[in-house]
Amino acid sequence: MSTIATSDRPSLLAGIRSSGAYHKLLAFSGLIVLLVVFSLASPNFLQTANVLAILQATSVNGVLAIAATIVIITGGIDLSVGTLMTFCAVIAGVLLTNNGMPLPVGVLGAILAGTVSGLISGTIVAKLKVPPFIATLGMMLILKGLSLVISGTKPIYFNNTPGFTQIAQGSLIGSVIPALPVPNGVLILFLVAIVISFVLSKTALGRYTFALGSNEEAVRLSGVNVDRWKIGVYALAGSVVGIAGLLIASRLNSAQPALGQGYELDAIAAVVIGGTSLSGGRGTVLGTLIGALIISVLANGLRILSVAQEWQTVVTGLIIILAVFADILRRRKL
Amino acid sequence: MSTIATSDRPSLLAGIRSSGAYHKLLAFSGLIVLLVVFSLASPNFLQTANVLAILQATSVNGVLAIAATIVIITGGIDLSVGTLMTFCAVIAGVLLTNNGMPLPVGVLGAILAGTVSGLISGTIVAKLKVPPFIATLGMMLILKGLSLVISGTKPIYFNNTPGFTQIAQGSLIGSVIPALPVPNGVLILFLVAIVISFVLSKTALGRYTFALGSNEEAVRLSGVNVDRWKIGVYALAGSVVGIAGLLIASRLNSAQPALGQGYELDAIAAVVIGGTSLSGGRGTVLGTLIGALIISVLANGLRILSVAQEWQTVVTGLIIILAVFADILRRRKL
Amino acid sequence: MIPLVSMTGIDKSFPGVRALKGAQFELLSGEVHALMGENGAGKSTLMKILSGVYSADTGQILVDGKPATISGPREAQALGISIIHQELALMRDLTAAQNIFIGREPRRGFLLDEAALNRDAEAIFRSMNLALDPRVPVESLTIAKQQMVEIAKALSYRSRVLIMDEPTAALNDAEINELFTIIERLKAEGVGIVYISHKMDELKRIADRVTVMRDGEYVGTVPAALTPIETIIQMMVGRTLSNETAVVPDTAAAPVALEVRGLSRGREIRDVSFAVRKGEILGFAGLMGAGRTEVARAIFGADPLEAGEILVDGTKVTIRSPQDAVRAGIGYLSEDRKHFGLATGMDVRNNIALASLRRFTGAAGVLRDGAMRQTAQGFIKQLAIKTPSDTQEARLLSGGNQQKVVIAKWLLRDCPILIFDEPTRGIDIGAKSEIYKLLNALAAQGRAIIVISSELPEVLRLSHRIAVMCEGRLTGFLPAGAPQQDIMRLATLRPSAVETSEPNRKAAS
Amino acid sequence: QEAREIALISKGFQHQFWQAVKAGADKAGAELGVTVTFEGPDNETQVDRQIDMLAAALSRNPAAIGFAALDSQAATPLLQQAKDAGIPVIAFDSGVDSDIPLTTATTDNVAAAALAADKMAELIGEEGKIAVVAHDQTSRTGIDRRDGFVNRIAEAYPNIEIVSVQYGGGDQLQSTEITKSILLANPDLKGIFGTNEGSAIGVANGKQELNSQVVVIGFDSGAAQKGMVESGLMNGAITQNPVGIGYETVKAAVTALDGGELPDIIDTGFFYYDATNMDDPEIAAVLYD
Ligand SMILES: Nc1ncnc2c1ncn2[C@@H]1O[C@H](COP(=O)(O)OP(=O)(O)OP(=O)(O)O)[C@@H](O)[C@H]1O
Ligand SMILES: Nc1ncnc2c1ncn2[C@@H]1O[C@H](COP(=O)(O)OP(=O)(O)OP(=O)(O)O)[C@@H](O)[C@H]1O
Ligand SMILES: [Mg+2]
Ligand SMILES: [Mg+2]
Repeated sequence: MSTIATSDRPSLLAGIRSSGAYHKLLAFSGLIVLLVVFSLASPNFLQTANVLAILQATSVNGVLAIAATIVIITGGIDLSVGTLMTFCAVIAGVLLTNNGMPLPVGVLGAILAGTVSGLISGTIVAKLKVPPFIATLGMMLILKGLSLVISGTKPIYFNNTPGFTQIAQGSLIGSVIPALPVPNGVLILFLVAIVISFVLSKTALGRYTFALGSNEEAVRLSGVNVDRWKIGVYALAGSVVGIAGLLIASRLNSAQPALGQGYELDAIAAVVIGGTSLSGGRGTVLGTLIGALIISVLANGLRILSVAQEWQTVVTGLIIILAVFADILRRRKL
Repeated sequence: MSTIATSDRPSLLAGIRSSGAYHKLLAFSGLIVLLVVFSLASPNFLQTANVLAILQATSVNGVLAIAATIVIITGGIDLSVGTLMTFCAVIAGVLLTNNGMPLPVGVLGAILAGTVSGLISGTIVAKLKVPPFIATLGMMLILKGLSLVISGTKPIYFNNTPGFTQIAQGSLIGSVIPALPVPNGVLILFLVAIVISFVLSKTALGRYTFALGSNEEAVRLSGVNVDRWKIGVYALAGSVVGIAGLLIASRLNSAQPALGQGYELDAIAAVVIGGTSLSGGRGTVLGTLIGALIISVLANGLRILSVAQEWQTVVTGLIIILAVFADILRRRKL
Repeated sequence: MIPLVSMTGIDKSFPGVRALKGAQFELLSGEVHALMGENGAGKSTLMKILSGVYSADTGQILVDGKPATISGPREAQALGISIIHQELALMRDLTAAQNIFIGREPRRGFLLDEAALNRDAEAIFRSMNLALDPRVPVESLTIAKQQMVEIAKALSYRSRVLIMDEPTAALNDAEINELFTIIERLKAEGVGIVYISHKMDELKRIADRVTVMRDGEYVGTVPAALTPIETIIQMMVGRTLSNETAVVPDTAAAPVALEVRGLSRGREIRDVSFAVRKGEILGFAGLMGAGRTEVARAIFGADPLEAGEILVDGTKVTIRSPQDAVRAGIGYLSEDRKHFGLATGMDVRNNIALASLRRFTGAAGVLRDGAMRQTAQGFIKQLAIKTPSDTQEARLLSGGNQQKVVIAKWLLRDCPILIFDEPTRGIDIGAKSEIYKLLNALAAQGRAIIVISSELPEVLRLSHRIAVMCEGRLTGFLPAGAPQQDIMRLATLRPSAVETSEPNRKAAS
Repeated sequence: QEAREIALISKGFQHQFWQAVKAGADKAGAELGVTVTFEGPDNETQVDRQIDMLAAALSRNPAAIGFAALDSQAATPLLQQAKDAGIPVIAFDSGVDSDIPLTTATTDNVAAAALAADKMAELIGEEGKIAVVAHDQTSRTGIDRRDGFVNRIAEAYPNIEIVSVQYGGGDQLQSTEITKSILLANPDLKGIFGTNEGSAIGVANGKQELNSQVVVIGFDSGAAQKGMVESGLMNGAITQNPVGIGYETVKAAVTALDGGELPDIIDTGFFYYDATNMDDPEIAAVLYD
């Protein structure tokens, strides 16, 4: 970071701005290193089918991580993303299977369930001033229990809604370009990434998301209705989680009420590996996407190499630290 | 709260100081409410045996939470407490059972393993500048894998070390006052709480723990060797986790290598319920202890009342939010 | 004429502190009304009440003669009241323009109109003759420029009442001049301006009336032009202050305590060499961004160096961290107390002891809290730090008192070489002369002292010798009492951030 | 008079297998006029949580306890406490290494997994590469089923090679991803064994997502698995009789309370089912949704 005080030289500004882009590129290059290593180590790794498998494996965690990113940029945290995802899946199941509603109702219902839950979390944080960690920890447990209650502790299958598995498993791209059967789940991940990137950078909600994480008190002193925007942020995150719920339900062709807890850690890890700071104010969806990819590439690559599972865990831990450290080293050198 | 502005009257000072104590008392009163409600609802709840069961159930999470408290006060976080606990238990198992060492060696070995792991986490955070979330997430995975590797993915039993189960399950107090068979595990929890309280409030390490969480840069610019103290903090937390490892191993009379992941969340929850802020700079061991007790009282009470398990989860989530909210309300009123 | 604002009988208490006792204040439209008082007198608190940050315990506020309840910043804005806070309240990760228009972003339908946002911000900067790119993140700006952004933000509301809480604390002369031009213009437009400052000379230049507060109470209101400064100071501190000038001791024979040779780092520090003798106060003058802070931080090991060597008592020392520096006997008081000086969440006692914990560590690493308390209370008395007790959290102190706590920290650490970066920023006139006395006493005891200050009178009054910097270079040394023009000549080898020359101004408008 | 309480502490709660055990226990409870409570930790690693549950159950002074130990040794002191208080203990699912339980209602997991190995061998023609997606590396059932399967293959089928054993925690999605990577790393793979419901469904899912023709043998039942067996996506599966386990456990407890005699082991049995025999009344009775 240049510290020279002349501020009107465009070259300097350009330098600052492009250095941001460069940072992302660097996290990306960590990913590339992994890809290169694994493809040298195993001929199976870079096959189209495996690449698609990696992308497909990223879709659910990726969408969850994008939701977590939004909240983390405000300086908050959302521990409920995992069980909320399940809850939304169960709601879709109740609507479609138990009540025989048409597909769009189920889709909207799941997303709406996510939004409402986000509204509630946001209200608890903004109005009751309960720290986000506690508010979303509570919501995590509440939603986990409610999923079991609503589903009767049984999975709900979507066998009566034939189109449902197409949401994640079908391939729109594949039906046009048969050589590239990118599953819709992956498409949806990228779509969500683009939309949320856009919201964060181009709308008032996005602006306040960063502002809140940067200095909430200053935002309040500026006369902004901090509470309302904060609730909005959690609600947006909730609706993104609703999409993740649809994705996982579609992949499993069922709403599994017992699933979900523990997924929040993977999601938050993807966010942090992607360079978003837990103290708020900065972060990018692209970084999160790369973080999520690093996690799935690692898991896939180590499995492809048939590394013993206990060692997989060790190596994953090491590489997560190293990847972030390498990124820090490079930034320091800039 | 007195609002009179004369500033040098000792009574006022006393007032301010006791207001701190009053806060803790309030969190405590949340716990009391729970105790009263449960004992009214079930005659079995306040029986000595059940109270001891609750305390025993608190011991492991309580000690873990105290370790987490230390790190959180610096503004960091330690996700590795759960799997490190297991790792320390496995080390004790390897020393005592696989190598037939005498009991004290196993005890010291477990604590030392915790300290060394803490040193490593601390070094990664302080020297490599990797964010604590990532550093300890990595360590969490590494230790999880290593526990499986070292133990050969099998539990290690302590049948050859007869005294081992006494560490948590024996009762020194009970051998003196037979009517009060408080298990040693509970005694150890309180001992750890007292020692760490003392360290935090009366030693240089404790002072720097708070200072780091308050403004690390200011501490550095005061000429303090920030890195060394930070590493010290993580090492201290690690040795406390080592004690937790001994406690759980003694309770189960075995080192269970797969256990541990997920325990960090309960520990951190206890810390936050106890009023310690995740942004660092403030926190108390007493608060954490109360937080841990709230969690186990809730779990035990709902079980005693035979609440259906899915509803137990829902109610736990609700009460955690409410307990913290009530505390916030009362503080605001002060 | 109905006053724009009239506050009467305002009481406000915080836990342990009664900040305001029946305070009153009146503001007419088109006047600049200065609010004066010692650190902790309650100036900021009173203005925070007017701007909706705090609500008063009792008291009445009239706006345009009508009772007003101001329950939040929004309501204040709706009444046409805006404020520049003493402690900067910026969103560090946002750009200057985004900060200025937070909550009022121009939009096109659903979307933010970033182009319009930057255009509008640019226009405000231009009206302030400020050369600043609206797209820079404020985090990368100096405090001075951050202060300018705050001013721009306040101006952007086009309020009828504009409160400025120590707006010039971080500004240099050129920038202050520019601010005063803006104030004159607003005044002509009928805006009422509340002006809080500890710089007495500013009163005569812009204030119409002066209200003085002491210990949360109203002391009196006097016309600025007719009242001698001494009278105002007496109202503030309750006694008269003598106005001493520097007595320059002869230190030519004293041994050199600190010498630096060829310090360099990129364009920020270019080949800086100087020496300070024991017992000498070396003043550093220069414009904003001249690199004085950079040099100090580099000597102190807070930032890296590319080249150069540092000698303490004639021996070369390696300084890679502040710890090395303190060990070598160098202390550094930062210009940014909030970020680099105070552990804001800790109490006064621990902040004072922070750099010297070792001296309070007894057997087995246990701290001697009693000794710490005594020491802290000693400094509280010596520096007249206004705090209910030494266990008050530092962040709850008034700005000036926070600064005194940081000074106490370094006095306690007792380094033979002390670098003070803007030591009196936000400190009231009474305390200032106390600190001057203290610095002189420290020098008399044989310590080598470097004082960096953006206030020329301060540099002139304190220094035994003056070093002037510009663009990272040391452009020259001047003897004590050198004329201001000489300093300015050495300091302005390049224009400051604010363009003061007439042709530029025309070109901009 | 209040109904006697039989407290069942199981190894799990949310999974279909445990829900079926609960259903069987509830059924017996209704028939025999006792109150049944049922609890279990979130996953099979949480040994100490299960101990806390057992402790809380003991504090309620139940008439009898049913216990599926995650680790028998860890529970010994509490079981002793139950015995001292005169509360009969019935073990279920897997045995407790202790003489305190009066009987054990269980499935022989090793034998069941060996049956899966035989069926797998039969379906792939007794040669080729296969893999195992297990649900747990350290729990009793995880170890028994993995070892039962692996050892049987090693002993009886020299031409079959197990190329990979991986663990998905019984999480369907994770098991799906594991299956996909195994299939992609070993294009010539002939078969995969999934060691519990979540693992089996995950394996079948992975097979489907890759359009693979690999042979899949599962374990347990449940609506999804039944559907997959029916459609041929899963070639067949071993089912235990969880409803029977739950039913027998409660029944044994009541027998004990009434002073009746109990055998050492109540073997509730296991069965192999595929599309051809699913509707046999004997099989259909032990399949659960
Ligand atoms: N939030 C708070 N909590 C407790 N005490 C406070 C708080 N804010 C201000 N005070 C106290 O109120 C008194 C008045 O403070 P204020 O900030 O108004 O002083 P000031 O006149 O602006 O001083 P300065 O010139 O140093 O800025 C001080 O004693 C200060 O410590
Ligand atoms: N730690 C830091 N990180 C980033 N930038 C810094 C840091 N310290 C100083 N700077 C910047 O370096 C530049 C050089 O200014 P510096 O503060 O050294 O000048 P100065 O002569 O002390 O002026 P001022 O009167 O503003 O203090 C400024 O832009 C300043 O903000
Ligand atoms: Mg002030
Ligand atoms: Mg400076």
